[in-house]
Amino acid sequence: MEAMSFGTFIWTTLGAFLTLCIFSFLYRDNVFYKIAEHLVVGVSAGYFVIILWHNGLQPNLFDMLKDGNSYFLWLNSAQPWYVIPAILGAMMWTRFSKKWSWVSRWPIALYMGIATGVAVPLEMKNRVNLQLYASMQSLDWGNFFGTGFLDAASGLSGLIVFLGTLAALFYFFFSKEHTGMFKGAARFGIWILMIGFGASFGYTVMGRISLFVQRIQYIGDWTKVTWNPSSGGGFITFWFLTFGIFAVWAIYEIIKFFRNRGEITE
Amino acid sequence: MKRQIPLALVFIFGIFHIFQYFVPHESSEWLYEFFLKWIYIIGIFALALGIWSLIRVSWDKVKHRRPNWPYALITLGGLFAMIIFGFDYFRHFFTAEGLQNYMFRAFFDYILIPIQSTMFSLLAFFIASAAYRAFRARSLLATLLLLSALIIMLRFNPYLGFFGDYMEKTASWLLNVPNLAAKRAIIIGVGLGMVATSLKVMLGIERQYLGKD
Amino acid sequence: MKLKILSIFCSLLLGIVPLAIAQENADTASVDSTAVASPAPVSQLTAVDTDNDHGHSISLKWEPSPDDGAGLKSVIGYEVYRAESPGGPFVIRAALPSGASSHIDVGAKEKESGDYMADYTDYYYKVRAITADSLVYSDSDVFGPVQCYGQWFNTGRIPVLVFVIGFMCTTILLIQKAKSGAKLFVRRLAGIEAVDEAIGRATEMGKPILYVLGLGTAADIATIASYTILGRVAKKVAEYQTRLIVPCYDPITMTVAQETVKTAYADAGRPDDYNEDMVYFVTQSQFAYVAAVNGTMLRERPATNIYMGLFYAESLILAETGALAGSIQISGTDQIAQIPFFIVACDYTLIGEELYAASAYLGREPLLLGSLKAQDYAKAAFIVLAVIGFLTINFGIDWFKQLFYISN
Amino acid sequence: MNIFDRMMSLDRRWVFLLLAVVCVVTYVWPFSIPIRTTDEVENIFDFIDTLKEGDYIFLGIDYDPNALAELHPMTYAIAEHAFRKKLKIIFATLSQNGPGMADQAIRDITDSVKLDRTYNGVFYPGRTIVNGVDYVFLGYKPYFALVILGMGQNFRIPFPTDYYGTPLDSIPMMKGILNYDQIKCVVDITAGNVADAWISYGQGRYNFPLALGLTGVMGADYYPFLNSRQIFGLMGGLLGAAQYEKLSDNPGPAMDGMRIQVYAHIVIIFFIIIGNIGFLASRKKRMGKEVK
Repeated sequence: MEAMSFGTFIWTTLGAFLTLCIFSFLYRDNVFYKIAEHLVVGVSAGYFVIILWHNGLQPNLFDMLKDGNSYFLWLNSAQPWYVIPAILGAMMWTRFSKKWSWVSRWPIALYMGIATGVAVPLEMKNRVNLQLYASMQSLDWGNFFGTGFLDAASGLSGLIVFLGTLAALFYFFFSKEHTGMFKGAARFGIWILMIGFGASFGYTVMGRISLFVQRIQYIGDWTKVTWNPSSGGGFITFWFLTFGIFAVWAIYEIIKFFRNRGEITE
Repeated sequence: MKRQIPLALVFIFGIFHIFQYFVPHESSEWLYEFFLKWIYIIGIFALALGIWSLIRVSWDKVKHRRPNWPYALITLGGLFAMIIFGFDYFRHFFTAEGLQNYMFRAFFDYILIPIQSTMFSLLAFFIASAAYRAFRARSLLATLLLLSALIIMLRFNPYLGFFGDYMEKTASWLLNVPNLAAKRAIIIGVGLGMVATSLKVMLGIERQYLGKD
Repeated sequence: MKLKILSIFCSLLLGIVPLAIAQENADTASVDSTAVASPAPVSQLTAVDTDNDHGHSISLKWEPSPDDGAGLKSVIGYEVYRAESPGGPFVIRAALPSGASSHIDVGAKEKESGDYMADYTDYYYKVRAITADSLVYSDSDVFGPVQCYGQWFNTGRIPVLVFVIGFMCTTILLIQKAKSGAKLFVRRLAGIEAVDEAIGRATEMGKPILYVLGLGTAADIATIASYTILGRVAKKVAEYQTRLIVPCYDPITMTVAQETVKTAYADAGRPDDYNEDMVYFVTQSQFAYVAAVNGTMLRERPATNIYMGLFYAESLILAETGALAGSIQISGTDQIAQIPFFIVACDYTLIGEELYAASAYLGREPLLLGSLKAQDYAKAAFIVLAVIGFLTINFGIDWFKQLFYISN
Repeated sequence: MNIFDRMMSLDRRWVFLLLAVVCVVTYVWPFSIPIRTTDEVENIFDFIDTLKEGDYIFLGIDYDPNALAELHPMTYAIAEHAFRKKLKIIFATLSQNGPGMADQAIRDITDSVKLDRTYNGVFYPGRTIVNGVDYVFLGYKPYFALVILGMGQNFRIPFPTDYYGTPLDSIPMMKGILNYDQIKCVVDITAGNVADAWISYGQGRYNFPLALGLTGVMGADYYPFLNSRQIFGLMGGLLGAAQYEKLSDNPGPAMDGMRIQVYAHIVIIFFIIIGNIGFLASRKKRMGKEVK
């Protein structure tokens, strides 16, 4: 294992320590969790400011107005019209002052207009038109019951997809009471929806578990990389410091646990 | 003045951009690109608002010694530390050296990533405890949901032996037939909902975003 | 003659042609002294402006040379050439593999770029069938003049235009109808009836009702829909004089919720029963908010928990603690990822659009009602069109489905 | 208070402890499980496998650290596969915390491509990946829908310069690359509704082949787009990543994670079954008592 530079060791140990701080919330809300949570709120906001500046304003606004100078309010630059969105953007900041907050409505209106205008045809096409076109599928009537076990390409499956879509759509239909023949359609619709939600449920459970699995791998890699008794005293003290803090806290909680005769205090 | 012009603006730009989609001609495209460039800039200023409100709330908490105020100090500390590192200790404002700053990347790799991914991994535990104490087959529909979920969860389980293949086939059939029908209906519903909301905003029916006079 | 063979041999030796091909040519050159026969040229070359685009592009079609894949089998590809005049200098525009029979020649629209292709100017095209030997080829006859220009209407997107305009008119029409007071029918929803039942149950047991508006801000549609339902619940609670607890995540949402509850109490004729701390701000961090609300649930043991609005991963923790505290739980959200957790953990769930329908049903506000009915009519139209399309395509009639084809 | 009621009121932290122990034990215990591949993932692998040297693909790294566990293995597997086949990759990120993670991912991938490796029996010599020749990283822009639209007209509209500040026109690889027409396919790896924007605003308007790598939460919701051919491939959650790793014969964190996943799922399923048995038993008892 190549010698790990002390700097990287310190940073990886900090990462592992903060991971354990967040996990301590599972036991109960405590100081370590609060520190880590508030720290990440600040760091992520600061990170966002930098990314907005370097990747947002810098190339799209400052570079465009580079050749002008602030004396002429950059109007003498090659592309002076870029000043207008900058002004509109600055107008957005009046949202906080009670008196001037109506000024911020102009840029918001401009933005909402363009955003909704662009959205209408594209959402209609990609969510309604294309799905309608796709649901008009000609089925494979020859292979109606499909080959092998539960063949998704069989005619029957295609029929279930078509009728299922219409029934589920009908369930979200609010202008007709679900009585008589419509009761059957709505019932079949909600059944299809429930299977669909079940599939999402199964996938979500897998998704959440893999988040925790990755955290174990992260801590595991950290211990594998840093646990090297021969790498000198400095490393070992920090290694034990990380786990030591939580060990002391765990002992304190266990003593409290037995003193209250097995009742975990919330 | 305060209401009429913004509503007119929304309507004009909205209608223009709807029909711009149907006009491929070069001039309509040029106008369309022109406004795209504007929106980036306006949007970035708007996002800065969120940051400003975070600073204001945290500073207010510290100034008035509200409960948990030292934690608000940590938030502000983290924020300004990142800004200092991001501008490469205020040496480079208009060039992107700040992004390569050692401390800036270290804070991101070893503070932001571990905490954020661990924050969400807590959910694995909450799902485990909810699975035990709350996920009930209280009705026929909930039973159907749980059964379909179990099939998907057992899909890659290697210990099913003979049933393994059938479980995989059932799971992929379930995903490609009933699940597809359900999600197609939901996508259509969501699509119509989005278009309806956009139209309401454009026609000035929905004025929530303008805020109160 | 000797010089010719020598020159071919030298060029091969220099290895400008890849070694493999050189190997193959070396054999034929030494055996057959006459020049290799040139392939038959490409025929019926036509070029026309590409439709539905912003100009600067021309589509070409041609019959591949008979020697491509048959006959002499010597054609390995085609090269498209363009010039500004019939005899003018031809510039190569594209090299295509053998078997190709069409190509779209796209130029840049900016004047200053090298690849600029002007609209409304004459261009002449020819296609050259090339063989392995770069000296042996044959040109098709020149096709021209052809001009490219941008269309003002993209005919490939007509179905989208029809749907958008149709939906826009129905929405405006129905909102006018709703404004003029016409009674628009919305069916009863199981979730809403459960709310009334649950309030009755809470009053019998003398326990409070907990209403959670979710993590949305004041501008989110789900939160707006939740205000109407909160107003209805508050009105009923005022009549039955049961306690109401509304912990809020977002300060702006809290102010609007306070106003909603206050007006609801006034409508129920009990303005003095409303006290300020029914609707209170907790915190704006997801897990801290959930921990606080869980604490309230376990302390107050409310008879009914109502979760309506925008929920993310914390829906799971709220529903679990609520089930433990033994309360009836009614939920509603448009976050599709959270709906499964609410369905298995709560007694009643409003799924996706049912939340909007519930607020329109309770609120009876013409704008919401009109827009909801417009979406209903659109869904009805979708079902009818899908059925017709499905039947026609399965009985072999293809033209109906083609009506809905969108080219790009 | 029968056994089930007592089990119900058990403190949730014992449940946490059991899950943690099961996962740590399976992490330490070295065993492997077979991974079956499905055609949604095979479509993506086959498409990239059949691309020629020097073709361009667009890889969108549109996720935040909270989805890193499921999506980083996908990014690593696809980028490694593409670099080994000498394709050119355009990286971009449309999510807020994306740039830092994309930067880290690119650094790790370029290191791993330096080593000599054999995949599916084919020997690939290590090669050094050069920024600007083999890949370009465009960085981040807010408002992903408008960025996707902007790139459809010209990459230079939303991204005049790349993440490191060099203008696009002076990057050798970007010469002649105007918009999506010169890109063979777009693979978007995302956790949020950036996927919807890529379907509606990207593929919907500019018609390039689009494949998605999604987290488990969203994995099941995009099958209708597969059926209507708006996307040609779909990788769902860690299972999707593991399948791609198996197809590209490049076992990594996803395949390693799947075996822990198996036991964690067995625990969850066990809890659901026990919980429901307890629920049915107590309901039958309660039903018996209250004669309605």
